[in-house]
Amino acid sequence: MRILIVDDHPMVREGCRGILSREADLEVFDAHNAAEALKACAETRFDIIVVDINLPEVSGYKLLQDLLKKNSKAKILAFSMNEDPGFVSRAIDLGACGFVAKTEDPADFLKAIRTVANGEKYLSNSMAMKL
Amino acid sequence: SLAGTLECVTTSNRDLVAQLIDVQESERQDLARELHDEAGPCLFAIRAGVMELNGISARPQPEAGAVRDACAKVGRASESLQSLFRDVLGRLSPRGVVEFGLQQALGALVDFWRVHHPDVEVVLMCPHDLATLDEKLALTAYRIVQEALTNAFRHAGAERIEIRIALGWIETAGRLTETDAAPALLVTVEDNGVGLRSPSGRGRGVFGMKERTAHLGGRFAIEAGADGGLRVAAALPLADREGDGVVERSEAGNGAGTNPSDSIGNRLNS
Amino acid sequence: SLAGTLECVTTSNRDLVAQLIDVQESERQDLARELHDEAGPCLFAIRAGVMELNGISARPQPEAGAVRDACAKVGRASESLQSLFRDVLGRLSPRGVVEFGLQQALGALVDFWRVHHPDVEVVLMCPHDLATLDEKLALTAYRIVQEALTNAFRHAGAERIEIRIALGWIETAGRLTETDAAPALLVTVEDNGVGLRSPSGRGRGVFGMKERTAHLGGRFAIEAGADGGLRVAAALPLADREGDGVVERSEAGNGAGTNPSDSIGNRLNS
Ligand SMILES: Nc1ncnc2c1ncn2[C@@H]1O[C@H](COP(=O)(O)OP(=O)(O)OP(=O)(O)O)[C@@H](O)[C@H]1O
Ligand SMILES: Nc1ncnc2c1ncn2[C@@H]1O[C@H](COP(=O)(O)OP(=O)(O)OP(=O)(O)O)[C@@H](O)[C@H]1O
Ligand SMILES: [K+]
Ligand SMILES: [Mg+2]
Ligand SMILES: [Mg+2]
Ligand SMILES: [Mg+2]
Repeated sequence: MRILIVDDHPMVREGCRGILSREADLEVFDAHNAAEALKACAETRFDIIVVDINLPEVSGYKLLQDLLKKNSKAKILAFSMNEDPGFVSRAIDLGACGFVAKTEDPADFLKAIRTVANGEKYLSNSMAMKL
Repeated sequence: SLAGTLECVTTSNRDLVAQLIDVQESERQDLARELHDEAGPCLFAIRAGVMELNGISARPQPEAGAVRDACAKVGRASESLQSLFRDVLGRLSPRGVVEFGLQQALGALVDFWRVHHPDVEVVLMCPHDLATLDEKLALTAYRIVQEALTNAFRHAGAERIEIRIALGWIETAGRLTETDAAPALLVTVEDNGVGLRSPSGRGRGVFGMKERTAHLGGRFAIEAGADGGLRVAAALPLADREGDGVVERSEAGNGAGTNPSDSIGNRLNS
Repeated sequence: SLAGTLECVTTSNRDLVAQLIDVQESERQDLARELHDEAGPCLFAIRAGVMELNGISARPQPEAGAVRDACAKVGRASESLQSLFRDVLGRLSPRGVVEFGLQQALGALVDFWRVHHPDVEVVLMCPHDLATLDEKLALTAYRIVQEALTNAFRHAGAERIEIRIALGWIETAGRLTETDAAPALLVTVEDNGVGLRSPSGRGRGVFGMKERTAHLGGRFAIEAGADGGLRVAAALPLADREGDGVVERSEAGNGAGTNPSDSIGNRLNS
């Protein structure tokens, strides 16, 4: 499976790679911003795209919409430092398959990717409770 | 008319409070943004690295190279977090001012900038002993230098920044036309950068320096520097508690103010 | 005399600025202290753990159990740091207020306190739709509830705290003795705790709530609650920009203010 991680912060991208490094079936790619992400998606088919909400210039919400416009079946996982229910519900309303907060247990990140890969929606328990 | 002046003062009063509340709110927002955008990712990287290490050590014989790599990542992230944390703390609370005096606190501030911008020459001159300054006065001087220095790095593109903190005199208007000189702490920060280009938007920084100076009954000016850059000057009267220290302090200044160039009162207009 | 009044206003002006600067300084100090005392040790533990891990991985055959133990330490410390950051961020910047409206932001604030103090019943009542409130008004209301709630938890020893945010009316004095009613956001936080015992020292919290309310032209009161506790009430006039929203907002309130109990103007004295 090919995973694209879109995040502007190098440490976050490195952290994500670390979390996924021991998953033999996953191939990890990354992009720093919306433009790079769109370019990568035009060249390569990704099974899951992880999109940081708080991106420079073009927001993750906008990127999420653009990606879905190009491919309505794209599986997108929203990823954010914010965990307020408002951020979560906006991402889901816009068509994300799930939401992971960077403040939650990093194990949730892997769990979310596996869940979304299975064609299911993902929200952590605490997020689901808040909504 | 007096009534008009009264209304005017009341209005400016309200504006001032509004501005101060805005300053406070935007300072909070800035700090939150910094913690959110910088500390957040570091912390995420640390926690992700821990998870990776846990995965590696789930095997009975973890591979040394993999442990080292993951460790290095956690190490880098925690170093970044530590340095961010140090910067934020330094900005919030110049503890040293109270504990070790103004001069040492400014030394630490200057060191910080020297490390971050080794290409810019920062000179700190404190010709007099500032150890016995009133705490409030010292804190105000620190805050002014802190802001002026930040501005010089952000806006001036200077190659050299000179900070001078000295004891001297401030001219005060007497009852009629008579003027008097009161002992003061003279704070100047001068850079050789682009200078004040246009009467730019309402920053919080200059407003804050002005307010803090006015609050101590001092005088504040922003003017062209000798080398075409910008010069921020504040004259802060030394605390005047029934004369219980002013003379002492001024004497501790070791001749401060005997040189006319030490008096900046007549150049200052706030 | 007018001259006397003028001098008085100018003095109170200066006092206000002094107080606001003090408030800002002491907020910075508190935050610095919290980061220093709480975040500092976590960060230290993380870096110590990393050092330990580095030592372990330097061996050709790192021991899985040792890696796991060191990891667990780093993990615990980083979880604590994460939760501290979350709290500090939440206090500094109620981002949700701008993005998702007052009601949701207050919901998150209340959730925070419920988690930390499950023994205290916190009730939040927002009978009207607050989605279209002016941003500044919403932020002020949020800050008032935030402080009053913190106070209730810190000082009241209450079992129940009730927060109510509703649209209603504020009485405004007209030109002569005529009074008028203007649409307002009514914010009350009432607890059933010990109540205001003595006219205690000058905290920053109450001062801040008062200033913020006055700044919007509103009215603020602290009074005895119905159950003997404390009740904080602020009436904040809805923004009145050439009538471009006031009526709309007041209609959005769905009958707000038709009930006389929705008017708290006459009970308020700032
Ligand atoms: N040393 C300098 N050289 C050139 N221009 C300066 C210098 N210091 C300040 N300025 C100009 O004055 C403006 C006002 O400064 P001020 O500190 O009030 O605001 P700011 O630095 O832009 O923002 P902040 O509110 O974060 O301080 C700046 O935006 C800049 O244009
Ligand atoms: N809900 C309450 N019940 C009882 N006493 C209260 C309550 N709220 C405030 N007080 C009293 O009023 C005082 C002033 O409150 P204020 O919020 O201004 O200051 P503080 O909470 O002590 O400190 P801070 O500056 O951190 O807010 C408190 O010290 C406390 O004695
Ligand atoms: K970000
Ligand atoms: Mg980002
Ligand atoms: Mg500035
Ligand atoms: Mg308080």
